[in-house]
Amino acid sequence: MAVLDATLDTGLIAVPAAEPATSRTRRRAGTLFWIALAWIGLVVVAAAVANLLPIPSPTDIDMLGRRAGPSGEHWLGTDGLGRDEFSRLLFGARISLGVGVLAPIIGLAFGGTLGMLAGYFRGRFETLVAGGVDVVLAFPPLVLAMAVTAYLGQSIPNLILVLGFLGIPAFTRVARAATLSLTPREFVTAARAIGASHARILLRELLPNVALPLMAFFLLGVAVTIVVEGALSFLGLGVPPPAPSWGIMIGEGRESLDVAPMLAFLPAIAMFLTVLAFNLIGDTLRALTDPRPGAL
Amino acid sequence: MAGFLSRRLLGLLPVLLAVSLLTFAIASLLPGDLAYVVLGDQATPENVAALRHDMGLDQPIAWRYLLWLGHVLEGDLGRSFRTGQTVLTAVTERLPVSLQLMVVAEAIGLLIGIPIAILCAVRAGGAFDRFMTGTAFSMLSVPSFLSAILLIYLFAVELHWLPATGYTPFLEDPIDNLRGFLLPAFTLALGEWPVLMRVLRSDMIATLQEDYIAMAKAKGLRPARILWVHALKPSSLTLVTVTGINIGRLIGGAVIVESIFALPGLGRLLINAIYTRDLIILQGVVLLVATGFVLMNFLVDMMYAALDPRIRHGRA
Amino acid sequence: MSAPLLEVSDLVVEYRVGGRIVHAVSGVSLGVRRGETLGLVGESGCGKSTLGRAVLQLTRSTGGEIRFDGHSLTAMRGETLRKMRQRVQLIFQDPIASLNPRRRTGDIIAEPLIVAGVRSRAERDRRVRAVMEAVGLDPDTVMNRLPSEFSGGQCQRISIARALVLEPEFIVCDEPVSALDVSIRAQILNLLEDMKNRYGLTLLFIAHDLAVVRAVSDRVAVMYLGRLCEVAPTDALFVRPAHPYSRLLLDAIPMPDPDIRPIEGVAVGEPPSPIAPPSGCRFRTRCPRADAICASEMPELRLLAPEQYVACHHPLTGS
Amino acid sequence: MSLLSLEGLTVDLPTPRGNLRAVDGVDLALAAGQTLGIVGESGCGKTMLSRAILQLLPKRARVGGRVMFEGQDISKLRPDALRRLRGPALAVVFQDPMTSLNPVLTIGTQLVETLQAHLAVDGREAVRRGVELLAAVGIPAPEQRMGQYPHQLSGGMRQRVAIAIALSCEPRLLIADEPTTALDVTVQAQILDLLARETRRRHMAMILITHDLGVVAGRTDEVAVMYAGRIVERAPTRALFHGPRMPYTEALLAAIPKLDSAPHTRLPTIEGRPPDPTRRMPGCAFAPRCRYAEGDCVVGKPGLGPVDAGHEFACWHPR
Repeated sequence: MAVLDATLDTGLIAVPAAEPATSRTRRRAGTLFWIALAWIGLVVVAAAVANLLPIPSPTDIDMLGRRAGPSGEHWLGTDGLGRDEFSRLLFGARISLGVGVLAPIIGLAFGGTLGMLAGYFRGRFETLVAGGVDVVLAFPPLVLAMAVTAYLGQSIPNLILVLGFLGIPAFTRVARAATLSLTPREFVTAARAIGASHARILLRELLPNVALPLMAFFLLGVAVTIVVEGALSFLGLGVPPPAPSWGIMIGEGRESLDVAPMLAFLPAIAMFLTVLAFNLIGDTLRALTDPRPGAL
Repeated sequence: MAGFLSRRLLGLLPVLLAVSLLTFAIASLLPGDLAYVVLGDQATPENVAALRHDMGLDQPIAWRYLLWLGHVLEGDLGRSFRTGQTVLTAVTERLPVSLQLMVVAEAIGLLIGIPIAILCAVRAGGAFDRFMTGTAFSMLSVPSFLSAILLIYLFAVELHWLPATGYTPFLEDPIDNLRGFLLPAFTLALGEWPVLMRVLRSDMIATLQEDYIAMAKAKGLRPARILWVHALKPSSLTLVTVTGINIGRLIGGAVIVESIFALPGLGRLLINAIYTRDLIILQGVVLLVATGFVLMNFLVDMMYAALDPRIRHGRA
Repeated sequence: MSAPLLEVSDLVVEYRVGGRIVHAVSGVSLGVRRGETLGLVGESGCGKSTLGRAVLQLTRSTGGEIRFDGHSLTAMRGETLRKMRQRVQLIFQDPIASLNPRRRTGDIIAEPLIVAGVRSRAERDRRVRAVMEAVGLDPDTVMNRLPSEFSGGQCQRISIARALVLEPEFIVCDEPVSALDVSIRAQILNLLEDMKNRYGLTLLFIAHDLAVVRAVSDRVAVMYLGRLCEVAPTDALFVRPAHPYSRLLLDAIPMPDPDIRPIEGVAVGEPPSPIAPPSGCRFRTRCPRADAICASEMPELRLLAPEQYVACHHPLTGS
Repeated sequence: MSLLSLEGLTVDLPTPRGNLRAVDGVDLALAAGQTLGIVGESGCGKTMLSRAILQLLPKRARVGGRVMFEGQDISKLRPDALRRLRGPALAVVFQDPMTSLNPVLTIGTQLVETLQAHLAVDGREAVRRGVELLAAVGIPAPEQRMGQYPHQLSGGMRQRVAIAIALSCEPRLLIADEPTTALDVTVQAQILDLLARETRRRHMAMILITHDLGVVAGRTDEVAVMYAGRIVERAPTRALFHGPRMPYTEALLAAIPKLDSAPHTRLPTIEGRPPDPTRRMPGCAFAPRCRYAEGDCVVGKPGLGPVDAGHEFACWHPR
């Protein structure tokens, strides 16, 4: 997932408009886009109504019915402690999605603001922000997240805070790069020429243009956060057990790969599809980022 | 060039200083008194106070930072209070394992990524391109711990071709060493090649649409020369950056992969330090890793200047 | 003769690029009279656009003073400056880049009114529609569209409408037609002339194309490498240019007339970098008349003929 | 036999908004050593036409008709054969030398590789000839320049380098696609002089593509005017400027501001703008903007018909 961070950084900042979308690939991306959206909708709904469904509790241990196959009672069987696999998948979605969406919001809010201010006002402030970003990015995010959660104590709010903080530099970079490329544009000069205040220029002229790349980046950020949360939980440093998280389930399933590979593969597939869906939507949005100058 | 180099080197100092400050802050400001950690649950307040005094924990924090920084600059990163090993020995023992893992992984990633990227860019929009970009995109959504499990399941559990875990030093048995490295390195490479491939592909496509490529064609140059000399060099700038940054970042992936495949590398050292709350080791390793990352970035910048004369001549 | 509406005295604009100082404008003095169009010509990098932006204090000047209607713009800060800017407006070269791609045309043109504090939505709407009609746009079809739906010529009309909506007294036109095709260019030039008459505007018209400047200007100022070479009434400048650089510019224009054989070898060299301008007269490195004094002494702008000022030690006289 | 002849050349580009016919049935012939100017506004298809001659169209483009060069259809040539033709037979100078020279390769490399690709010369000889070429196009200190990168040169110098590369293998036809649009007027004059001198000296044919009627007026033997993908008028230069027959040519000439007209004269305009090239229309593409259009103009497309002395035009109601 550390790998994905780099993708985000470079993929978005360096090459926003280079992709030549032939009409055919566009249309294909279109259908995939809707499938991805549908999948995310499904996961969200499943996570939202998980406790209303007539399914067993995700934390009820049944040492007699461990690693049972699918049955009427347990649709997808049970795990190594006899807990209902299907129920754990749904409740796991709740945690993975919750953390995955809330943490990047922190990054978006702080990083987006910081980046826009730095890109607009330039000067010492920008140097300071850019320097700070470089410093934080020098620490491998996973390592930093592990260290901090280990000491803050393992809890879901702590996890969200830490992952959110770690997202700030990346969001700052995106917002700053976008603002930097927009600020010298003549429509910003025009706004200054009519006497608009800095706040008005930032909110009215720049924000609508920075919002779309930031939004695209946010969706990619959700994907990355789900992966990082999964990795931390997989290592036992993320969501505290017995709460079901996809990462924890994969980690536990790994112990019984030889006898019950499905226990690892089911949450793995769920995570893969969700991450893929977020990546797809984010990438589609990214491709749309530059409004083409109209008529030929 | 010399001026450029010295300017860049000078710029490194504040960054490294900030890195050390942040490392120290993380280690000392987090809750959990080191003295309690060392002494365990049975500590009496007197014991704790005495130990705090011995460890200098009762000093003001700024002073403690300066003291620590002074030691660091002398090459003394401290000593684990659990194993008694100095940070430096612990790191030098494990660094080769992680380095080998990261370099092999990055090399595999480049080996897969570059040819695919070029083939895709040359026939952008074609069947091969669409298939490979789709594959790469999907691979980006597979976290390394997932591919690790998948690879173990396939090659160790089902096929029994390669060992699932275990490490043999290279000098003891090179073949076993490589066999042991194959799965973990491949795991990391599976996440690496799509990144490298996507970056190079889109840069290459952009470059191929430049006027100077049309010019090169109009000059009647051979396609191979156009591709390898005129297109690849200007397209490789982002690739160089990403490769450099990723070698540094692979340390994050190494933590997971090393712990899954039981490789005695830096990642394992780190994660053990976290599990056992071995602050001194943690602080030391984090500092070294971050410093390494900053230096890696510096190297990337230098590579950049070597590739792009415009940067060399100070027109960034 | 009335006092100048805009008075630029000894203006200096310098900025840093990569640690080196760019001497964009070096001591320019200029007056624009109420109701006239002053053309400002020169090649790229001569500082004409910087001068235009300094007039609105969008680029802060390093030295000298700019007075507008008696008030010193260079001394103004903050709120007073922002209020004053509403009396002076700017039209840009690139019609597409000068419009925010994510805002609708109606909002773009209404923006100056909002900033100026026109609260009533109905009042804003009325004035936006009026100015749209004035520049030849149909309010009902244009209002809710994005700039990307328009051609370059139409975007330039929107841009002009935005500049006019506050009914300013002075407009700096920074290469307003050089991004447009010939057939569209004439439309926009005519529109600018109409607007000037209708709103009683004073224009500073910046361009690199002498023929365009000729068509719209009462007087023309020629700039080279941050300094003024010549300021003269349009006819005088085009008929008997006094500065060798003015002469060179005129001779270099490709004429749309096959009977005028281009004179080969009229132009030599390219302008030096404004980072290290030559000593004395800045044009001397390319000037056929340059001698020792041109390198040692900077020529001052002096009166040569009625209303014709030239900064040259060896001005062209006669034809 | 003519050096180059286009026979019913069409270029179609698929776009998201439908098929775009960029070049619509162009017939054209050019004799050895002749200079032909192609004039048109942006979007008229002149650049696509030049790319079609050079066989440098984007992959998705579909080409119809024939491009005959010295008697063979080069659109049917195998890649190897085409490659041997480019350089020694066909060469090109693009609009912006900043983008047409590779930024990461030295000027020497870019010159020498061209020489070595086509002529049997060793490295030392290629370098010697490269230096010679740079000197020939008026670049001072050519030995030094060989080791420099494009960004270290001024715009005019870069375009000279691009010309040197194009001339290096003594082509029989040079296509200059807006070679001076990115340059200042005094530099433009020098580059146009250089091109004129070299075509004469080498008895090389040249197609000079531009949007500026002034550029072609004094420096071409023949001029073709393009509108909406078609050639609407073609004539010896003098005849075209003195007696344009097609209303578009006439209007275009009238819309240019003249250096000798009085200030504030209204320019004759061409109302409206060029048609959307993704929409096919049955009649003359200029009809909606034409002052003389009548009913039959929107029904059928006028063909390019010869009148006298090589003056041809496509119009139902010529002047």
